[in-house]
Amino acid sequence: MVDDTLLETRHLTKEFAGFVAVNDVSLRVRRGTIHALIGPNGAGKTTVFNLLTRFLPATHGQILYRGEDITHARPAEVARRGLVRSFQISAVFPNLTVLENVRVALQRKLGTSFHFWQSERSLDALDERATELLAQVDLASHRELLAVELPYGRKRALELATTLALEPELLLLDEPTQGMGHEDVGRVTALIQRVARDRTVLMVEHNLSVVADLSHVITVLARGSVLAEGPYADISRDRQVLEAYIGSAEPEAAV
Amino acid sequence: QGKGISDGVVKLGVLTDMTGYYSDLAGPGSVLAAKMAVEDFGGKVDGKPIQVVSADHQLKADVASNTARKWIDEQQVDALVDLVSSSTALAVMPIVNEKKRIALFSGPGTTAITGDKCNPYTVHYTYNNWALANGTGREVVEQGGKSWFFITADYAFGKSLEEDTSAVVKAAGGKVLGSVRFPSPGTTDFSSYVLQAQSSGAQIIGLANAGQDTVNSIKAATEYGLTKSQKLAGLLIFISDIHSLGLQTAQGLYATTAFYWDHDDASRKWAKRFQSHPDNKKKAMPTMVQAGVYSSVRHYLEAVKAAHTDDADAVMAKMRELPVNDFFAQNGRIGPDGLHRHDMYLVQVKTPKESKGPWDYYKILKTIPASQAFPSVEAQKCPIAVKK
Amino acid sequence: MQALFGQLLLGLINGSFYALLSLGLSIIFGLLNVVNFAHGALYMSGAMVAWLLAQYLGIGYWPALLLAPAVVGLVGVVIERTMLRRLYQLDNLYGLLFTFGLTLVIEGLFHEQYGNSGNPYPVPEVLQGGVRLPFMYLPEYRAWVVVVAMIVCFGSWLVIERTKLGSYLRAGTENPRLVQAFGINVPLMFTITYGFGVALAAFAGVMAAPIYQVSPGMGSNLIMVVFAVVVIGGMGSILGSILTGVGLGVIEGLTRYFYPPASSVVIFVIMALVLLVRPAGLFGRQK
Amino acid sequence: MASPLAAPPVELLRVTDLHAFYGESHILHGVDFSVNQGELVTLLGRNGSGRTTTLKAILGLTGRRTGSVMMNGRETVHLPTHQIVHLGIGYCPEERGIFSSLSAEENLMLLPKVGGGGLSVDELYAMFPNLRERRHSQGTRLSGGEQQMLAVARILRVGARLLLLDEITEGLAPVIVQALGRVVRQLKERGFTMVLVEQNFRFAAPLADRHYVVEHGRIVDMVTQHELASSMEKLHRYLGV
Amino acid sequence: MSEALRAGASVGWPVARVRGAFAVMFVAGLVLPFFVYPVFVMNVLCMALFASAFNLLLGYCGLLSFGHAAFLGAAGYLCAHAVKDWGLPPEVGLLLGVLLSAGLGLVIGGLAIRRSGIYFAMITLGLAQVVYFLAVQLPFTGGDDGLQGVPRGKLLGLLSLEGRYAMYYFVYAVFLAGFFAIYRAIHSPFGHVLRSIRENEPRALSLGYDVDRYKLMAFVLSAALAGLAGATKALVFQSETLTDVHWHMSGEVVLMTLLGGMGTVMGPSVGALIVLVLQNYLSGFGSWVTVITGLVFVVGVLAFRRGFVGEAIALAKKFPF
Ligand SMILES: Nc1ncnc2c1ncn2[C@@H]1O[C@H](COP(=O)(O)OP(=O)(O)OP(=O)(O)O)[C@@H](O)[C@H]1O
Ligand SMILES: Nc1ncnc2c1ncn2[C@@H]1O[C@H](COP(=O)(O)OP(=O)(O)OP(=O)(O)O)[C@@H](O)[C@H]1O
Ligand SMILES: [Mg+2]
Ligand SMILES: [Mg+2]
Repeated sequence: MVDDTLLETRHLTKEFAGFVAVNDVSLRVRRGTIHALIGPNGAGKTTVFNLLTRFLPATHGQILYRGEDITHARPAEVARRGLVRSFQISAVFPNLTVLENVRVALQRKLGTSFHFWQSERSLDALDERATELLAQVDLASHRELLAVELPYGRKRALELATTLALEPELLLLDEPTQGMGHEDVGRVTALIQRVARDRTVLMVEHNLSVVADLSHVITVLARGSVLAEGPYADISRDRQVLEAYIGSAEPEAAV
Repeated sequence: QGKGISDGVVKLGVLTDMTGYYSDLAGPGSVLAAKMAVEDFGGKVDGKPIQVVSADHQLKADVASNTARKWIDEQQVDALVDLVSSSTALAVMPIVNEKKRIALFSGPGTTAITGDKCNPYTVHYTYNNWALANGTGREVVEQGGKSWFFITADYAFGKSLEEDTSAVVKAAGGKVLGSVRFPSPGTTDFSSYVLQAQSSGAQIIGLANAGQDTVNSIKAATEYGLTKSQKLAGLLIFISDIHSLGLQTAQGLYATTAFYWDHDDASRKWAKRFQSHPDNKKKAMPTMVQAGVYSSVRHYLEAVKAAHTDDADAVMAKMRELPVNDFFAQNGRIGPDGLHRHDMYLVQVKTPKESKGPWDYYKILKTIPASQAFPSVEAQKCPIAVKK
Repeated sequence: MQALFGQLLLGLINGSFYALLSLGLSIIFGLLNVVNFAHGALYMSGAMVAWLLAQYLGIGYWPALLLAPAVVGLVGVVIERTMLRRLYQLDNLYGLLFTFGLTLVIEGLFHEQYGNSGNPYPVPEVLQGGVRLPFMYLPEYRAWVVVVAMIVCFGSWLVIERTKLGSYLRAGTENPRLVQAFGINVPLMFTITYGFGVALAAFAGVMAAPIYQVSPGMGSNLIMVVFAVVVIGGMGSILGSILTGVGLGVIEGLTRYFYPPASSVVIFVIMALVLLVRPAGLFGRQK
Repeated sequence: MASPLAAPPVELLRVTDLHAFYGESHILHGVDFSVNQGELVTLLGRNGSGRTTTLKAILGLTGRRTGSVMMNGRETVHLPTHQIVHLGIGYCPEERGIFSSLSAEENLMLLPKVGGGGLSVDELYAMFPNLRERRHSQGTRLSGGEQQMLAVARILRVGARLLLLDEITEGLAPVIVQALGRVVRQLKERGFTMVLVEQNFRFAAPLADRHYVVEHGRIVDMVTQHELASSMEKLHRYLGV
Repeated sequence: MSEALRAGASVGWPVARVRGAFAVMFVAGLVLPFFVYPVFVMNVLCMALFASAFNLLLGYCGLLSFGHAAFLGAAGYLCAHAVKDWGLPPEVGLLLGVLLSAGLGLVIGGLAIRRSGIYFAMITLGLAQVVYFLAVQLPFTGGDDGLQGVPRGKLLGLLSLEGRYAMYYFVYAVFLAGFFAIYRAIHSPFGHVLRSIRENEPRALSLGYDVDRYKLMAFVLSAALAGLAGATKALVFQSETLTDVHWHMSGEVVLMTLLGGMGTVMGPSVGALIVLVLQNYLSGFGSWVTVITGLVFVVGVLAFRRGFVGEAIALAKKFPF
């Protein structure tokens, strides 16, 4: 069968004013897997995300997506190719309603986004799909609320729904469960599992139990470079990883 | 319009700068002057009441033309008064021409008003750039100020003032070494231009600017010791400028003016009334513009009275026919080009010692007879005047 | 060539004056995030107050140099306490609009009272006369302006940058509630800052009184230029606006010499260019 | 309590019938709880239950608030925020509140002292090595976790006696979380009093003397350290696990 | 722009009522010239269009342009010049004006769009000052005197616009066209993208929207419509002067928009009305005009920040009727 690598980075490196945040990272994300990127704080995970989505230019190195070189593509273009991210700190459109938030994402596929002469009623067609997506994260009941008024955890859920609206082929999730209460964590974990069936996911997560439950492959970053890679079972026993990241304690099972 | 006073009232619209640079030399003072003229005239002409309205044109041509239109269309204003600053004056001229109303200009200076842009309904009453140029320019050259350099405000008024003066200077056998044009409004610091004037080595520095610009340039000139080696000739100086400069700074300055309150009994009498009038908050003496407004309104009303109508053509005819004789002008005449030709005065600013008190600012060096003070009708390139 | 030196020196003089003016604006701009459009009007007030002191109380230049800023500064404090402080948390658009309205009120009132043709204000005796340099005649008063401007500028810069005050203010503008939650009396701090910035404007006004026409309109021409200075220098960077002020003064001076008509626009061209190349201005820190 | 042998506990913070609003919306409906000298209590609850708001209300950071907040015997609801804090309170906000216009170190040094016995800068850098490494970089350029560390470190410096900590383990790597656990324990030994808002119950459980459960802007239950084992059931229900 | 935007985002009236309101205003516009001095009303219409165009940028993209006078004036000058000196018919004059400001918009916008907030404002200001400078220096603009005595000519060579009512209804038509163009743009798929960009730019980017392109598009639209207003104004007053290119005008449009309520459809027009009425009916009072106008802004900012319409909407939300 053909090489099933969806995303590949070669010697990816990012320096900030002499400080090397990401150092010669070569990743391979295989189609249909959930790939977790973990590592101590400041290891360079978010920066890697920023490089992949072209929010930051790489100092050197190469990014291949579906075998095509996207190292110099524009951010919006990367997104349109189906490589979509969520943010570490929740990113919603605060003064749009929950529904509108999702609709903005759906709207792009209509291809009418530059049509300033067309009526907005042409967008109502999207409401159904939008509500569906909201239902997936239990926000359907809040669809008329302004996004600002949601508590933190809910905002993250909304962001996830918006991201899914793009039906991305590769989903980049930066700490999807951060700041969520347990019930939300459970729900989001389940959700990710569900959407991952027909997608590939690359995620950063500090909540080990979530990582344990979800991920097929784990790459551990430390000080910008890859420390270890493999399935959870191995990683959680790797001595280096233990001291650099997991620490003495066992992985935390959800309370 | 038929004969008689249209719509039973004679309405005068004083359109002037109420808030800008010229609001002290015209502005509320011009309104007051117009009102005084009406009062003195008895408030009625041909048994019909006389009204005065006023507005601020903010020195903006468009505001001026809008207000003029509105007044004429909406309130049947019969005559527009003052219009300080050339651009606002030029802006209303097409309107009065189209709508057959009368414009009595006192504030503006550009010779175009009675020159190539002239029309049959406009009276240019108090002064024009040619008169200033001629008065100050020629006199100074004759006193030996042969080489000139100009500090010019870079807009219509300034440029035309510079051109006219250069012509006079050359005609009188002087020469112009150059000039520098500064953006106006928008220039506060003139030291750079003063320095250029200094290094030009000219004997006379002509200030082809007005109001705040004049004041600031004179301040800078004295400060940088220009006045030690060279002489300043203010081409458009109002008594209000002297007041704000103070004699210490202004002394020795030459100027040409159409009116000085301390000229004779008549002028003193009127000026004192003006100064002590309750509406004159700042208790300032009248400037030549304000005096001109009074006189022009007065003359207009006389003409209406004589013509028994406010019909523009008839009134203009009368205004041309009747001579002006009051504290402002002796035997002044309005020509076919609309220019009011009357005597002008060449004055010099007194030294602090010479001055006996507030507002005692000018020495009258000489009276320039009307015939010399203003350009002849022929010299003006006014089409309608030549036809006649 | 001779003349060129002269123009350079003049540029420097005006520049230092711009620096003094933009200093206050920059402090308010950068630290309170308020686009203080009223700065020009307050500068004018400084000059007018000085003139009033002389006119009605016979108080001369030297006392006025302290009194006028004190008076105007006090007015500033009142404005801040009663009105301005409600706008900190909003987009600085509102601050701009508010202070613009304030400008109209202040200028209008002075105009109503004292007219527009301005008033004389003599150069203090000790500073009359001047020195003859090889290429030009330098009035002592202008020299004095340069010296004082420089002292005041760098003085305030040291106070703000070298003490913790600077970081308090910067943090305070980002998130006042939180800074207050760390035990700092933010409101008081802001009041003082605004008062100080305003006093600086008035101070510049007194400095200007003897050389420019003292009239209600005297500030409105300057304000835009001073804005440009602050923006080019980098909002909030006090050193930035000081240096930029001087630099632009010189550039403007040269323009006046080579192509006067452009002297009123050159600064804005530079501003546009600088912002295109360096988004946060020459010395501004990027957010 | 901190130790069963200790003399009768001295009350440091008492909150009674505290109501708080954000503009129109009424968020806290009469919160009552108290914290003793040297004690560590947590506020547990679901998202949006009002724990953050409670902390904010104590400091007067919400909109209008009514009720009573006694800080060691002194009524504070009428005081302006900065004065309340000088009674010896340190606050670590949920959203971290790192200042982008200051460097990491400036952020760290920003806060004025509000009491004696704070940790020294060296101690803090020893505790959070990343911070020393990144100290000159702009505050908000730090990684999410680094910002979190900075937010905690900065209030340990000022020598506050009461620490209000909102979601301090948020987005931190397990190692750091454990380190933080040790720090909190140390602080307790040094006699600091702490109110901890935590999602990470596993982190909070072993540290806390008492747990308050917040629901819809009210305290609905309280569980002490030694009741913990017995009342897991109940807690899970509250937290919807 | 937090505060302001909330006002902007909350134009949540039922369509029917919005329609009703518009209908009433439409009729009002038809009969107004019989009660109020037409030239004044025309001026209001032009400025209302100008402000609405500006609001498209400020209210819906969160971009504060401080150089919009450049578009108003440039179009005005070209239109006036074309009609007066080239003898072109008015509609062509308008068209040329619009094209010019659209082009200018492309240039200025293209440069400025990469910055945001006060920096964006300052770049636009700077470039607009250059346009002003050109207006002063270029030979055909008549410098300080401006262009006077511009003929209104015959529309499409048929209908003479010299009569006061003919001109009025022409201007009214232009205004309606421009206004509804803006209204539609705001309530179009494009408008929705703009709002999301204004709300959270990086997020919009990550959703695959080329943020800068959308902003630039909005900028050009706004510039072109501002140009339409300017060209029309020139025909109305039969003159064009520096006033229209001066930064005061750029400031004035900000004031109008905020006074009326930024991010609301009607706000800018209402703001324009308020400001012009103030200027018009106070113009007898000398310096007091300045003071009063100033006070209006001060009070407006302190007490009615959402602007006239914004506050009205807020009220309507509170006490639905
Ligand atoms: N724009 C920047 N300028 C300078 N340094 C930066 C910048 N962005 C990130 N860094 C540094 O690069 C390192 C990696 O940052 P990054 O945000 O990728 O960490 P991370 O792995 O996401 O950590 P966390 O799990 O805490 O989010 C950090 O030390 C951070 O300080
Ligand atoms: N600025 C605000 N304006 C209006 N409502 C708010 C604001 N901040 C919070 N709320 C509302 O107050 C309620 C309590 O919020 P709070 O942040 O205290 O919850 P929490 O218990 O801290 O949960 P978490 O922090 O885990 O989301 C929530 O319903 C939230 O929607
Ligand atoms: Mg991260
Ligand atoms: Mg919280």
